[in-house]
Amino acid sequence: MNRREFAAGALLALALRPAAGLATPEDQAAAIRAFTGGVVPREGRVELDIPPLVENGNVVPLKVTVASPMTTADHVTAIALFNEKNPQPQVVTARFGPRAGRAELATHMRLATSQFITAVAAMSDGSFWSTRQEVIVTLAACIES
Amino acid sequence: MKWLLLLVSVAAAEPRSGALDMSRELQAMQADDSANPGMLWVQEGEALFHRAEGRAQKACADCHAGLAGVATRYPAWDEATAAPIDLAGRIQQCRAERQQAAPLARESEPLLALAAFVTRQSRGLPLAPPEDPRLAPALARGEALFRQRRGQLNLSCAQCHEERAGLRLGSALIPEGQANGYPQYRLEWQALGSLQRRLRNCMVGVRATAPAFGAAEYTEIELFLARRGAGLAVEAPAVRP
Amino acid sequence: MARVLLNLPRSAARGAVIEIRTLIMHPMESGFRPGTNGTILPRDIITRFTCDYDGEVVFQAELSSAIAANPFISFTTVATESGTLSFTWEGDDDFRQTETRAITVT
Amino acid sequence: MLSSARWWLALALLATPAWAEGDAARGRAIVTTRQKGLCLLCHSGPFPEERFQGNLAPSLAGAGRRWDAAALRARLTDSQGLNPDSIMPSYGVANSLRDVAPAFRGKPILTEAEIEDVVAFLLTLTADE
Repeated sequence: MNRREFAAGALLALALRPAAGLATPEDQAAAIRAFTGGVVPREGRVELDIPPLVENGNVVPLKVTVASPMTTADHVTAIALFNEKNPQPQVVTARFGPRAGRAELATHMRLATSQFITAVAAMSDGSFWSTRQEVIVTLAACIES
Repeated sequence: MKWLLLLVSVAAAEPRSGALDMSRELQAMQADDSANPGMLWVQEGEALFHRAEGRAQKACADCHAGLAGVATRYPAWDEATAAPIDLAGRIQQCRAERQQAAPLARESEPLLALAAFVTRQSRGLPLAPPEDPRLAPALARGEALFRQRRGQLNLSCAQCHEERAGLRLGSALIPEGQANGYPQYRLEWQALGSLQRRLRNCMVGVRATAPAFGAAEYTEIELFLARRGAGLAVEAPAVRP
Repeated sequence: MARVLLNLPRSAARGAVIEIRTLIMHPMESGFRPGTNGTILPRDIITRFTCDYDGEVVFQAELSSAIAANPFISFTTVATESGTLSFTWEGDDDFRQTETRAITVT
Repeated sequence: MLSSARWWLALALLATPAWAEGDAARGRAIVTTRQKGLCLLCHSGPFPEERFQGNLAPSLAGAGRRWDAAALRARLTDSQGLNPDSIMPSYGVANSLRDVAPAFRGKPILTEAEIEDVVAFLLTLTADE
């Protein structure tokens, strides 16, 4: 991994930053429609464990768990995670089969700013389920470069 | 006045690890070796530690077996240079003299990895800086540097990390600035970094000039921080925001 | 080769659900961040992670720029037979790395 | 100890009557930005849209009732000239600082005109929280 360049003249405070434009809640909704093929997911069955308040949006731990027997006849086929205000609405899409045993996914994501995160599960019966959580990203006071 | 009362209530007697003021989730990330990204460097350091290097074709492991506790005793007095030396400096020195290998730069990935691997072996042990009288002048200089106002914002380390630890700078809780987690995975960096890098961060933050990595001033401040945090358990590789 | 940390049991009872935790060292340069000279740094991310169990895909994830540097991915699989689990990360600039681990199922 | 030059500066600031009129709207922008004014890193104030305000220093609410323009100007320009132990930067002072990074050397944090903008804004903060 390359070492990050040290830039002189850093400020005590800078807002969290992507230079390019951010996605919008509409972008998130469109990305979810693309994932579900236009079906509106139902509330429930999906649990999204993500801290409500994060000290730094660069690394935000999260875990998605879906209630499913994970049998050949009845299992989760995919879990997708969407954000509202990062540069792009997609976060991760994980594909599952019955051999996963449990419908669980944990990862570390980035959050450009405070926003709602939505987790959507696709089931083998063609149904979609979802949940969402608000995450507040505090502004870092001391950043490098 | 509310804010004055806060100032009084944060005066700390025992050193307090910054980990205690992190969210539950970041504490869990630090504690879980399978999720703590700093462990990637520890693993790399282990491989480097066992690799024969330099004209001497010696590995660190050829001379050093158990390293538990070693990192708690740095910075230490270095006879050869008659000056204090920190752990990364000692690794650099060992590499040059015993392995006769090409130098590793400060903050280079291999040096961070080796320091992380060595320091990891002291995890949970208390910082126990040496009571060496020869260190006293450098220790005093380190404390003076800690208390020296500097930069366009004209702030000293002590004004935030001693006098106002526990208060909030914007949303960020000001930690005591303890040294027990380094090298540490700072989320802001998205990488592992040394205490010197963190010190440099603060200097740049108050819009001051920062000495080059490896400068004596850093070792002096490190010496003071080790003394000030004596007894705190080593957490390296710590995770911090 | 990027450094990889894999955490999974070496052995498991047949039918047990095992947890697999993976970390790989990668900057996940988002493609949205300006470099020191002000121009946007080109995207360099891992785009796909796949876990095969004796050649059959048991888990796959498509990653975006919103995944943190040094990606952490954790998931589960059923211990079916003694065999080999292989983990492959693929990404920009033809990044591709595979690690394997044997598992004994009793 | 205050240098005598800073003491005279502080006195002069309190005494000098003629200043260009500041712009309160620009002043508000300076106070709330975390890149330039940095005020909300330490102070809180009546800024409902600003989520994360510091608690190192008193609230700015009511500042316009507690102090007049001259007093605000003096505090902003050289807080440490009035109280050497203050951690509030002397926004109008560029010399007498130590080890300033090259990009900021010889420059005050805010210009005189920017300080006037902030003074004009703080004078509008007459209500308590």
